[in-house]
Amino acid sequence: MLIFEQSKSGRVNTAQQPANVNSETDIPSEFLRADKPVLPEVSEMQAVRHYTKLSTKNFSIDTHFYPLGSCTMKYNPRACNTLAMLPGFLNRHPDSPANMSQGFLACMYDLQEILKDVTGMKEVSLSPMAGAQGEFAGIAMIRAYHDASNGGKGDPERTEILVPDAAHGTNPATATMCNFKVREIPTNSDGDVDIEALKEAVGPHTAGIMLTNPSTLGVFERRIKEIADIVHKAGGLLYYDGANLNAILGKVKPGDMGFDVIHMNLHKTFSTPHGGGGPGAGPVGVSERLIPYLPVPMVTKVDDEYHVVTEKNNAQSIGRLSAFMGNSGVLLRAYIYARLLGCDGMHRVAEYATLNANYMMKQLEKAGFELAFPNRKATHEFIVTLKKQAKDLNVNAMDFAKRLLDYGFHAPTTYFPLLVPECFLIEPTETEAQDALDGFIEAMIAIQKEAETDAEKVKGAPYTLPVRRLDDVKAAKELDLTWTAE
Amino acid sequence: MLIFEQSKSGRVNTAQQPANVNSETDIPSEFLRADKPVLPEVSEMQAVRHYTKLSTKNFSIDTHFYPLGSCTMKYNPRACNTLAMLPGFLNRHPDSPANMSQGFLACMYDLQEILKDVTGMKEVSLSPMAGAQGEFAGIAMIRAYHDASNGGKGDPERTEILVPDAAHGTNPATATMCNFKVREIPTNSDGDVDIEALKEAVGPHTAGIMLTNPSTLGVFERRIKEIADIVHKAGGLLYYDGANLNAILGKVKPGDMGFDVIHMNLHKTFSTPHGGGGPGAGPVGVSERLIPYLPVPMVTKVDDEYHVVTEKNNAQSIGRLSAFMGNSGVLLRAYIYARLLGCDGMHRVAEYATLNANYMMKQLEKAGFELAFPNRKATHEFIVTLKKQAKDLNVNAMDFAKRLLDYGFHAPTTYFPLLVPECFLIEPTETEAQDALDGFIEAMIAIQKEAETDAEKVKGAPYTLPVRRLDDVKAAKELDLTWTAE
Amino acid sequence: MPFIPHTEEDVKSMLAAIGAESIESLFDEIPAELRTEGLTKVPEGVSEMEISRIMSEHAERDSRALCFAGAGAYEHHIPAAVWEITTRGEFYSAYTPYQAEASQGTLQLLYEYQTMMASLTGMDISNASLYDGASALAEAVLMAIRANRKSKSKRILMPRTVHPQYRKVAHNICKGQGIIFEELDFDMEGGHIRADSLPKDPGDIAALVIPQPNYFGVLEDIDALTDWAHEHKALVIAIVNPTSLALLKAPGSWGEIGADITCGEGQPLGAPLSSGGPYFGFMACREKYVRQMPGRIIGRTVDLDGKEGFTLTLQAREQHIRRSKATSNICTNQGLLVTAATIYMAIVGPDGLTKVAQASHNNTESLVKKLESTGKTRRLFNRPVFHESVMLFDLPTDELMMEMTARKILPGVDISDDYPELGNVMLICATETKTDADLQTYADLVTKLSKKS
Amino acid sequence: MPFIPHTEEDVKSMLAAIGAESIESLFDEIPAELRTEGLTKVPEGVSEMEISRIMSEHAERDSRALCFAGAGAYEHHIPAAVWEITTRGEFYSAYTPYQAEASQGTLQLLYEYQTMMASLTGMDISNASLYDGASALAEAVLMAIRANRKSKSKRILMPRTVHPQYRKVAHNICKGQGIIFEELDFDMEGGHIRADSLPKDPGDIAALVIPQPNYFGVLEDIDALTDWAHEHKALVIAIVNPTSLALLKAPGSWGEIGADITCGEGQPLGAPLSSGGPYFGFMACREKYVRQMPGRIIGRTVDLDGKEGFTLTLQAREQHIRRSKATSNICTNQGLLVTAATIYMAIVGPDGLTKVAQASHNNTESLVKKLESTGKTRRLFNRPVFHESVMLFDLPTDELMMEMTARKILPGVDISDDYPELGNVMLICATETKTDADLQTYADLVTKLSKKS
Ligand SMILES: Cc1ncc(COP(=O)(O)O)c(C=O)c1O
Ligand SMILES: Cc1ncc(COP(=O)(O)O)c(C=O)c1O
Repeated sequence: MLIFEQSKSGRVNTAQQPANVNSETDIPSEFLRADKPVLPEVSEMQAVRHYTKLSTKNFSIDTHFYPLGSCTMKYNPRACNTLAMLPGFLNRHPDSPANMSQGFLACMYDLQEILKDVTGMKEVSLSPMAGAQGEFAGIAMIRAYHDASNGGKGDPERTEILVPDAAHGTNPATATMCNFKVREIPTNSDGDVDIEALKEAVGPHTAGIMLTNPSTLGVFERRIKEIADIVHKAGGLLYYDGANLNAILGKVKPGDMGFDVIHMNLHKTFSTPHGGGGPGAGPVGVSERLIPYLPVPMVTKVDDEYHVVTEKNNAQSIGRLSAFMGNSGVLLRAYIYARLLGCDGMHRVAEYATLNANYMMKQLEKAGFELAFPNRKATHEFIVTLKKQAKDLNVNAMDFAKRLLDYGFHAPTTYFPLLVPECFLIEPTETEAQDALDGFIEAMIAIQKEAETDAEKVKGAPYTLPVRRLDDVKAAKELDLTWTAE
Repeated sequence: MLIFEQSKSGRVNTAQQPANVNSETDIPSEFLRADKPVLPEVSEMQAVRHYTKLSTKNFSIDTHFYPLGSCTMKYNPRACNTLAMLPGFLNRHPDSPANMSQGFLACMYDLQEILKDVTGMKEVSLSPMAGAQGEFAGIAMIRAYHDASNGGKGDPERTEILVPDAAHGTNPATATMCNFKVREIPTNSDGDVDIEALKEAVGPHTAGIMLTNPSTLGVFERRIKEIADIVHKAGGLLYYDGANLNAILGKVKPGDMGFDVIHMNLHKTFSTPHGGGGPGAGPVGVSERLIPYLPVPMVTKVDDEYHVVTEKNNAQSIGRLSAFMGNSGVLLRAYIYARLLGCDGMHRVAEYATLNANYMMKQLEKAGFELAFPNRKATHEFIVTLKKQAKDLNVNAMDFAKRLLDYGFHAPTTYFPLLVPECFLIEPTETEAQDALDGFIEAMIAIQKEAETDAEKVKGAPYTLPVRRLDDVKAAKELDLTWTAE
Repeated sequence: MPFIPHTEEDVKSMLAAIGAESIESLFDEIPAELRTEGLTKVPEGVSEMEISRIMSEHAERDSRALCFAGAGAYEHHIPAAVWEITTRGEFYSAYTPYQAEASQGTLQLLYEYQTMMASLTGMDISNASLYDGASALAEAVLMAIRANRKSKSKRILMPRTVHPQYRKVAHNICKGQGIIFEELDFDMEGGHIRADSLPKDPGDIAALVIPQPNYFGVLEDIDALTDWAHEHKALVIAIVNPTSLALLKAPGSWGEIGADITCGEGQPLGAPLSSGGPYFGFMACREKYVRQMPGRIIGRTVDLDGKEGFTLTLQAREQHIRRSKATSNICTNQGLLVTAATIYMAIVGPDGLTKVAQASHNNTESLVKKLESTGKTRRLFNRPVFHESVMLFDLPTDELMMEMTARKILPGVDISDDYPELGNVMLICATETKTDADLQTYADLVTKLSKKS
Repeated sequence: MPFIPHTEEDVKSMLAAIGAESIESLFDEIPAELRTEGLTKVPEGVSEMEISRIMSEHAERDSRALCFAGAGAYEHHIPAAVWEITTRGEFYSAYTPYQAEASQGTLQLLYEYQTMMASLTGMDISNASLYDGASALAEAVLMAIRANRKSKSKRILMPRTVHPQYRKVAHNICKGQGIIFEELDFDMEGGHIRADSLPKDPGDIAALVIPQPNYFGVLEDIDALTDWAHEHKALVIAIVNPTSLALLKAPGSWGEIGADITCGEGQPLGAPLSSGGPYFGFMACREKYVRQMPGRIIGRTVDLDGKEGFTLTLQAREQHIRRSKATSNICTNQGLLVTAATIYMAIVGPDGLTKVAQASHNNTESLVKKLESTGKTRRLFNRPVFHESVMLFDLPTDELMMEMTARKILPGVDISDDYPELGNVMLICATETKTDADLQTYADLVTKLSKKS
């Protein structure tokens, strides 16, 4: 039942209204609203009950194993939330002058330093509000760099961004937002970038390349140095999509691989919550040559005092991308997480994420599932392809995914990357215990058996959730995007 | 699955351990433990997941209508929790001197004043930790009063406490703990105390009487003044069990009815949470003559400064009943609740609780259910008896109760009070909307139909909960009270 | 090992299953020369106990000031229930609801949110959030360009009464695509855009942005501006404060036919100030533009048994499907803040929100009067305001700021940098959280300070 | 109307259904002369916004001191997850699990708690909580009297090393039933009960209470005392600190056959200091005494389909069944605190709890040394301690208290009132929450203060 269906005109929560409000307004009537907006009129308890119950209709990390490839669904330590929500942090107005902000700014500064170390980049700006905005900042910096080349005359030929076909959709979409043309680079059968194709693609029109390494295929791009050389020689820059940073924390740094700019998804690698779709944070780090273009604001430290750097201080900056300092509260959570892990803990992230992924990969292979890249080690994630099941049994990846829900497991990422048919991109993360991995593997085996003996059962899944399989076609055709009273 | 079954030896949560602990202890080995205690060795995430999931197996006010008679399951405002858990309150050590405690003590003092007003008593002590401990304090004061009578020689004859047969079990149990004999007084067919029987029972052995008014039969004891006179004349005192205070807030005060001592269940009337079984708070209020005996500590105010009153200051006090000041955090919540309601809001509690109860009573009667006291108004609760259903259809109150769970309603109180056969004691409280009441009534009607057409279905309920009906007999016979590894 | 559940035994058995000798060997595909020595600037790990103390100390250092600053971030009372429910693990730690059947909680909530926002703005539909108000404006501009089939231009008219940071963000995000922002100057008396100052023949423009209230808190002539834009085939992008909409005319009702796209900052609906984020941008529009809308949209549908359910819909606009041709690159948005906003609106209700808006207006008016009666400052603009006002002070605003903050009062936002022509001006705001005594404290301090100087 | 959902229309329709004219008329069975004029001292209602400010100000007034006080209430780090889960509505706002099928969350948790406590104490079984440590001791005494079939006496031997407030509470609760407490004095050097000081022929006694650690932090000769009691047919009631049990011998292993009943204060397991409550009392015992145990007990059983489930059991001991013959009058207990304790123990685990115990011990020892090196105070007793120690100061303890608290340090608990024979003594405690710097701060201040005087 929708909250509106519990609403009753005239019901008010007195405790939640300012008292003694003179409601005879002096605002001229031409500016005023005539109708009452359709907000629910329910008691506080009704609202609490409604949204408490709604919450229990979700899967989440706090309730389920959630091996969603490329999304890094790992444990979000509760302390990060509790501490980021201390009244002192919540009550700080973003325009508070520095003398009222040293506590907050100190955290931001320290976080910048930590991210520099982790990525091997020279400078970091925290402000982008998610991965995609980090990408935007990165590509905008690449544009600014080329625009400033030739002694300021610019390089108008550089109109292309190269993107491997396995790339996340945000990569090409970002290139477009920055008015670049997107050229796709194919992947070879081992999951690596097709170097020959790359060589053919680069040239004076190449502004840069966007790479994820390890790629979203779950393998480490071994010839990364060669790729960097090819692109750099052609005058292009290298963009690192840091969505998979979890796989390499403390093992290899994007800066050392030759990247010029990187975004990080703190809501993945630094375990800030996904919140059912956000907020995230997508700080960017850059090599020496891109420092002048970093988005503002940033934080500097002068004589033990912290200051905010703005457009005023950095004339070449691509500017600000949010009204204030991005998703500050998310940054606080990431900072707390980083301090809890510390240097040692951070090394272990990649190690155990990789251990878990390789273990699952091997066990699934032993159980008869087909791997997309059987000759490769898994990074923190790996791909199973269910194309045989789709063909022979008419049970596809979506069917497996929905049936997994019945077994109490969130489905892996399905149908991404697009180039592997009927794929499951599986990322267990380091915070899952072996039991959970084994449970998932057993469920896969059980579903495989069901698919062989009773395919309809799998195709009809899920059965045990609040709803059965939903009609997406109807949703898109007969748009019903808001409720209206009958 | 039990948390122990997820445990694995050697698993530790480093983030939750003090760092660098020198574990070579200097405590002599004769004092030391040899074995490792059976505590779970699970990751923080496993614990979070386990207990988050367990929580969803409960009914609660935040998720369900919970018309549990005599328990006053009403909305527990979230602000009361949030504010009582401000770090300043949580971090205060109970032995902090008054100069570090003025904020906390101010709240306690104000709460005492509010409770005095609400009950019409002369003085209040907050310290009892639940209703039953409030009862203990009250009866102990009655004992102390008699002991101090006759110029200090005492009145050893007064060995009896009178208790109506409808009383809550804590009443007789408390009298026993204070070494009184319990004499039961019968109830007449209208739910009132049988005055003739009372007259016969009182005498020089009467120390006092414990009454709930409105009684747990859901009716107001109309001849309360007469009862008070009878008992007082016999030299006994009157104890008011305040469990039902919700019914009369601002309408009538126990002090005005002639009571000498009262306990309040703040976890009922003042909406502090029940917490799956506590904590509660059971402050006691007294008339003039019992003031010297109140339990300590209490709070006084002298020249705008707050002080704690202890045994030192009150030599005749029955003393302390807890190590510190009782359930302080519960008292804070009750204080916040009282301030939110304020004077007006408090009047409305009884009004709307009564309105809801009478509405449900009438609608159920119209639907054919039998009321225990059809000639009476309901107070904040009322009783339906299902004895006909039990006899004619072999479907008893327990069956109805379990089936209600399937319909998404917590069952009313069943089989209490003991004197009404197959009873449902129904208390909707003032915070439920008419929709919820109607939903419950419809469920009752539906179950009645089921009972008539398919009794086995009702007797087999519940079907939709985490478990079906549990075997209580086996639980008591084959005691399994702790888990042990196989 | 913080947050890693593996025992030594686990590691051994897992490596054996893999057939690997060591965890290290799992990394052997990484070229050796790239392998790092390790992290050098990340400090050693601390326990939760230690970080709790560190963060508490940081938080206390910046502790609560009496806040009269607004300028895009407003201190409102947030019912305790809002964040207690929002941070329940099931909302807090869920991913984007791609598996609809396992995400009905989030999806239904978002559908309810869309309904509330559509109604508040008077638009047909709403998306499920963008990053913040500033980037929402940028997205609205890009969307208007796509949506306005009648215009071929990339010209956007942008009043200077729009939040300066929003204008910068819009510029920074849109400039790659060659969007041209033409600024409209404001009237120095009213602090608003005069409809009669608009060009008679503006040429081909894609859209006009109309802020209500504007950055100065001032109410714009929305009807006249809207109609002017539509006459010239430009779309109208409304940028509004959602709290104000409980009181003020919804963009859907501006002028003859209403605004086309509405966007803004959602922070006033249940998000704490929190140093500027996370907040959320909202966007709503006419139904006919839905396929140009960026961001996620939830639709109601049915399941195999015909039962009502909710799912992400119109995904073909989004980057994960449409890739380089998507309406935006946005992926992760601000879901949790929308969760809070939805619960906030449900608890406060329509009457509550109206009271919050009215009380904020009244308090600001009352503060202005108290400040004016000190004789040391005056209201700069003569038009009606919502809950902010530009005050011109006798004394330099940086001095005022220094003295006031030393007394734990944030007196407003100094906007003289962004509008040097206005002089010693401060943008002040008093929401419903302020008592009469708070307002008096501010005024008294102004009297005291100006005496001193 | 705060928290009341009725609209005027609802009221009308409900009254019509009842057939009543007004809400007031529903109260007409209350004799008119008893009806009150209304409430006069309850202040007017305030909004949540207003009370939030009031309470925040109160809380800040008493704000965080560096706490070296223990004496029955200990500052330990509590993982954030503990209370975030404990205050989930489903735990927080549920009633006692009388409807077992609708309460499996609480019931399973309590069963797990019973298991943990039984193991920690080395006893066979545990109940599901009593009010607090002090009242748990009182209940243990009453239980021992019932349980000791070999003794007809109501005499209890009660060492003076038991917490003074606990002794008072035990007396206040038990005296109605004629229980006689005979005090045992302690050794002035060791601060403990000397086994060789116990009477050779004590007569018929029901039980001996043994605290470990005792109120002074000192470790008692538990084995000798236990065996002595059993030789004289007395039961042994152990009263222990649960944190210490990760390190110290469980009461079940004291002496030849172990203690009979164990009780204590559960606060150290996840309950914040919170001005002394809510905490929870725990109680565990030998299986043979289970029917004498007060409080709720949860058992594991099966449902109609044979599936495992949990339910309240042995209710025939309780007041709601047995009424005047119940083992206690307790009804509402401290469920929510037990919820927190269970989650606390699960997160901290056995090794974690051992480290907390050891770190607390080490810190206290280290503080004692630092304080002694000021030359202004010394450790009074020469026996090993757990995590508290009695310090004898040169200067008067009330002066020390005043000066220290003015500097936001709570230096300990002044126990000279309860033990006047000891002189200027303070009971101090430094748990794992204290850093070396904290300890030094305390010591430096002592040096400074004593110089001054
Ligand atoms: C590989 C990759 N790149 C980029 C992104 C975009 O990041 P965000 O969702 O934070 O905008 C994602 C997120 O899913 C991703 O997986
Ligand atoms: C009528 C009555 N009296 C006394 C009590 C005992 O109160 P408590 O459970 O707080 O000890 C109750 C509680 O259920 C009750 O309903």
